[in-house]
Amino acid sequence: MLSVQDLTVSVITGEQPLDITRAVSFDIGPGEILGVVGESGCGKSMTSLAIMGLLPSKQIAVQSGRVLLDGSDITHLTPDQRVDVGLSGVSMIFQEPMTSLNPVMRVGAQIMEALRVHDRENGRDPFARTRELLDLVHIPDAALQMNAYPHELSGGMRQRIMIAIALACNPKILVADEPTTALDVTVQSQILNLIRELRDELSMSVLFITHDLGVVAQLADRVCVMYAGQVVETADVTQLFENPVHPYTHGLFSCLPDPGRRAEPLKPIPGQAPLLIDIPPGCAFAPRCADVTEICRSGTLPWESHSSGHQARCHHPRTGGRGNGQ
Amino acid sequence: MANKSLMAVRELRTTFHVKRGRKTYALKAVDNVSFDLQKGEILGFVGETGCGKTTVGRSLIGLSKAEAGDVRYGGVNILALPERQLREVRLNVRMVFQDPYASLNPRRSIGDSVAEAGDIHKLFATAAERSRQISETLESVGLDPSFADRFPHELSGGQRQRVGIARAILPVPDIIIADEPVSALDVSIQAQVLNLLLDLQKGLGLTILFISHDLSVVGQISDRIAVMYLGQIVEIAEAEQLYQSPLHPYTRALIDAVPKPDPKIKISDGLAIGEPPSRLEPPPGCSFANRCPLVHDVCRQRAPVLKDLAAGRKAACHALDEVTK
Amino acid sequence: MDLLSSWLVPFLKHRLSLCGLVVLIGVILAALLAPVITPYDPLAMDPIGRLQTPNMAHWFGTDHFGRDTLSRVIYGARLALLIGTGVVGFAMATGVPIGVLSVLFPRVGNVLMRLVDLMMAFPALLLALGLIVILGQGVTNAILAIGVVYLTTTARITYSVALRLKAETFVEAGRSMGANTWWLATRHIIPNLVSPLLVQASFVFAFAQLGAASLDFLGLGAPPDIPSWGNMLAESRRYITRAPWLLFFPGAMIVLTAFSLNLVGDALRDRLDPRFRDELANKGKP
Amino acid sequence: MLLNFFTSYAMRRTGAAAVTMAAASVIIFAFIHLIPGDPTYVLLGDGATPEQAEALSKKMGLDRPIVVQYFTWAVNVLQGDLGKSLFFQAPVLEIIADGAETSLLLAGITMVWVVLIGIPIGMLSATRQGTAVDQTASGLAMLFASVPTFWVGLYLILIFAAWLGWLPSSGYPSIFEEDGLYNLRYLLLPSLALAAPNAALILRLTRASMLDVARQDYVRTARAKGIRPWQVTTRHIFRNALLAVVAAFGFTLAGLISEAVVTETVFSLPGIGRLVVQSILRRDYPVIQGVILIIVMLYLTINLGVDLINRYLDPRVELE
Repeated sequence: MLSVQDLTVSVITGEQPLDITRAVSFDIGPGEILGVVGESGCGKSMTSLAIMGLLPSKQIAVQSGRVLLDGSDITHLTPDQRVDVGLSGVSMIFQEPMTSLNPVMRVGAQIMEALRVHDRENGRDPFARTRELLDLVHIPDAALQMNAYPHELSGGMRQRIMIAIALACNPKILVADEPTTALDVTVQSQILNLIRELRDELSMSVLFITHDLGVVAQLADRVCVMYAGQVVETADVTQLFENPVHPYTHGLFSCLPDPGRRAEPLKPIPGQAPLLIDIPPGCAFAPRCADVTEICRSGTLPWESHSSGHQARCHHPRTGGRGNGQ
Repeated sequence: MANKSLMAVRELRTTFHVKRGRKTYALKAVDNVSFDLQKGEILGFVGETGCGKTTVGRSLIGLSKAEAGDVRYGGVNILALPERQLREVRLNVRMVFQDPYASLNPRRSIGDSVAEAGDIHKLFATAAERSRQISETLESVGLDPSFADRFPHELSGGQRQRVGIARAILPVPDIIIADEPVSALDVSIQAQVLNLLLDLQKGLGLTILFISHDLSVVGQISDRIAVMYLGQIVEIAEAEQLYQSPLHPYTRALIDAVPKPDPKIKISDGLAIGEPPSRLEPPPGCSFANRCPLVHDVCRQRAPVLKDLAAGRKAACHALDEVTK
Repeated sequence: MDLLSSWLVPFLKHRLSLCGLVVLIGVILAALLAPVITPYDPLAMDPIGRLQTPNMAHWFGTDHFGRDTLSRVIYGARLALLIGTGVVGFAMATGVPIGVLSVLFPRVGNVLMRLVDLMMAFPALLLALGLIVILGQGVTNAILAIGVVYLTTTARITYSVALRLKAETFVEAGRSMGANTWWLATRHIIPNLVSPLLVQASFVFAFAQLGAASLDFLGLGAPPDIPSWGNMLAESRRYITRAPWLLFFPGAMIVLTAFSLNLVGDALRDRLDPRFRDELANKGKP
Repeated sequence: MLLNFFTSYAMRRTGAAAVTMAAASVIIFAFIHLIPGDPTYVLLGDGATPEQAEALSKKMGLDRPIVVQYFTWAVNVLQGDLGKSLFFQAPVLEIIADGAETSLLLAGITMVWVVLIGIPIGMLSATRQGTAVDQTASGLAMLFASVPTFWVGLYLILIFAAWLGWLPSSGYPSIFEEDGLYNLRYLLLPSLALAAPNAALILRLTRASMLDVARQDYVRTARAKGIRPWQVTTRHIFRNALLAVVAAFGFTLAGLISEAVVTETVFSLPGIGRLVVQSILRRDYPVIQGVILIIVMLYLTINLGVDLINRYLDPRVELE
């Protein structure tokens, strides 16, 4: 469906381009939810914007690699160019539903704007279609809410509107960049369930980006773990949660507060993620890793399979499940 | 529970006056909140956006002006103290803020920021004494003493929050009010800071009021937890108890809504439907009634009061009998 | 943090603003060294050599009294700097305390800021003209009249920036540790006001030039015997068809100075905290 | 509901403007008393006879408390009696009315230039950020913001009137005179001179606020929808950016009034601006007082209008 191949996004600065992501690759199958998890600055958001063709400025560009949608290369096309060549089909929702909606435009009009681009051929009445979409995302009183301005709605409702806008673009793939991070936990669960429900009903794929392992566990079918611009581990969701092999993934799990096991102290990963300008050679995680040896500090890393569909970028993969945190 | 109460809060109410167009609304950010803070404990306050948890913390030391209530600390009601004496109290009850960047003055060195409380209250006899204490404090939060000469923009988020904590423990206070101290941090850094807080609490015998929207974090660190909803405490209990057998339907909804890092446990959203009601014109009765799966007629008419249940356990709900069954 | 180098960075990055800085330094030097570098006495008349076009002896030509335009332009820089410094000094010395006090003591502040708003109901030049009528003409009074105009904008900007600072978490943090108002003002608010006010000062300086030139031109500013750029323009006005160059040089000096100050102000503003940038963009110009 | 909010806002805002006007009138009233000398002679001129002084003194109630004097004056003003000009020996209001046509037309035409030049070039500059077009436009804008209007005016006169002889250099007969609307050519050069710094200001403002809006998340959302870049610019960026520009029109207006005083002098236009300068030189204090009063009133009214328009365009309800 969607295939990201060796995608490298860089900031072009004075002397040398700085790589925000380094050869990121993954595939999303039809109807699949792929979770991308990582901490701030790991490049997960830039990857999603690159997929959308929405990189924020001229200084940030795809250096190498490609994004394929159903086999067609869409890497260097902006969304409107994709419409022109008939390759649209990727929609996106963002972290801040408040700032992502135009404050001086009624929400109905913002949905219809997308319909006019993507739903012309169907000959459907955009008005009726907008109401349908609002029903689809469970907004009560759809007819009334169409005329609301964004500031008149709650955070959860705004994110539903954002989803409706995304759906108006007839997506094959929905890219969701931390869509529930700004929401309260009770509202978050509603939005997560809505996304899963829409995936089932509309059989679209979802690329879900988050920093929260809990959210990934709830929603994703498969997971990519990113660190310092690279995918360090990818696996089926149960596989990853039961049998993580990369020391960073292990570290993430041992950082999670768990009220059920209060007695055990957290085992944080020491140190902090490297800045873009001083990513070490070899394994970027080496300076924080407990298993580090000389081999990790230079050269290329192996991208090894551990079971079907489970790969990790590490010289010293840990086996034996989550408890084996050393 | 045999611990003695270090700070006793009774019927605290803090109201903000919000103007919308012509109308002025009285927003009860904190309404009739009572609890005891026991010496040496970590009391967690948890709730969603706008539930008043932050305002509780701020009202305790007068950063938000409480409208009514009694905060007994050191034998006096802090709320009634004149400004000058309140400032003395603030030396012993200190805050750690959510945004470690915004809470540090960009034009002051880390050392100056860490020593600020001491400087304000003129506690350093000599400059040498001052820099020695700065160094010691920085070390105790896991930072190199050389950080004293740096400026906030040179530090990472985790380091800044360590500075935020260092500033709250020089000189060592009785109580720390930590307002979402780890919300702005990445998971791996968050764990470091939580461990640091626990170490300091044990090492220095601190009492901490830990405010957070994140139930997992609060559950990990707190001895007791108070759950707030729209300005009121709906349940207060020991951490294990609260998790194993939540009494209030809201507590249950909150616990169930947290995504578990286990793909085998899926969350359902039948427990707290919809969103909170308007804070400016709250409905009569229980404020959770419109979202509650156990709602009765009485809930829409009369607000439940916080009832003492088992030892140290309180909840405010009309349907408690059903829950405990 | 090296304060000086951090202020120099925007200039080194942007060539145009560096030019602005160089021009300003040039104007300041010309003003200081005027008696040394001027080829003629700016007041010396030469009835025979009237209205000369620029030539080797008189680079900028001579005016209708035969006075050397170059010398007069150089001496004009003195008055320009005097007025600029005076206006900035007055506006800062009055506006900043008003703004800061209004933030620290909201009750007094409400009244003070209402008064400032009231002053702003008078368009700038009209306010200055009214004050000139009351005070009478003269250099000092011109400085006062223009200074009052920028007192209001400076107080407004100081107020809004200080108001934001007061709401900053670091001020709150100071308060939470028992700091009193004096501490918050001197350690937190005022040090953070320095950069935005420096930007404001460069804009005020630029607008003071233009304001003073307007007053001079209308014959309500510096006395006519003083060689100011505005006066030179006013006097040469009648000769515009016969000697258009007479108007060119003093006018160009006003433009050059104001332009350079604006460039410098812009460069300084670009390195400011974005939160304060908008403040200055909207309220810096009356 | 929105309309209710708006009406209530409009009422409060109008009330506030009225209060400001009342307070400003106190200052303007005090103006006469602040001028050194006996107010009677300030108003009548030094050549006044004791009888005239006596009569005026009685009319103004100079022997009564200052508060009473203010209200007497205010009531007169409200009835349209702004006093009498010393120089023309005619009611101040009539003299101001004579200059109104020139000044209002000048301001109006200038505003047209400002909008026509400032906003489109500002937009262009923002959409071509960093290009040669943008740098030229921004550079010129800053240059023109630093140019004294009278200097521009003088050179415009030199080039278009003296050398080329295309346009008149000074004066302005009314459009109600012979030639009718053709007389507007007299206002062409003055309005261009006056527009230069103000258009520069609006250009810079439009550019800055377009760039600011272009960074907003909702613009990214709009792009993600796949609508055309020019539609993103017109529908999303421009509309929001315009709110900030409209809000700044009040400031522009204040600058425009100030510079009009100078421009009218340069082009010898029979407007209110030149009237105020001449009255100062003639020490015709009643006229100065009257002009200041009228201009402040006009300024506050227009500012109020701009505020209300802006508020009407922006559906977000202000949360105080």
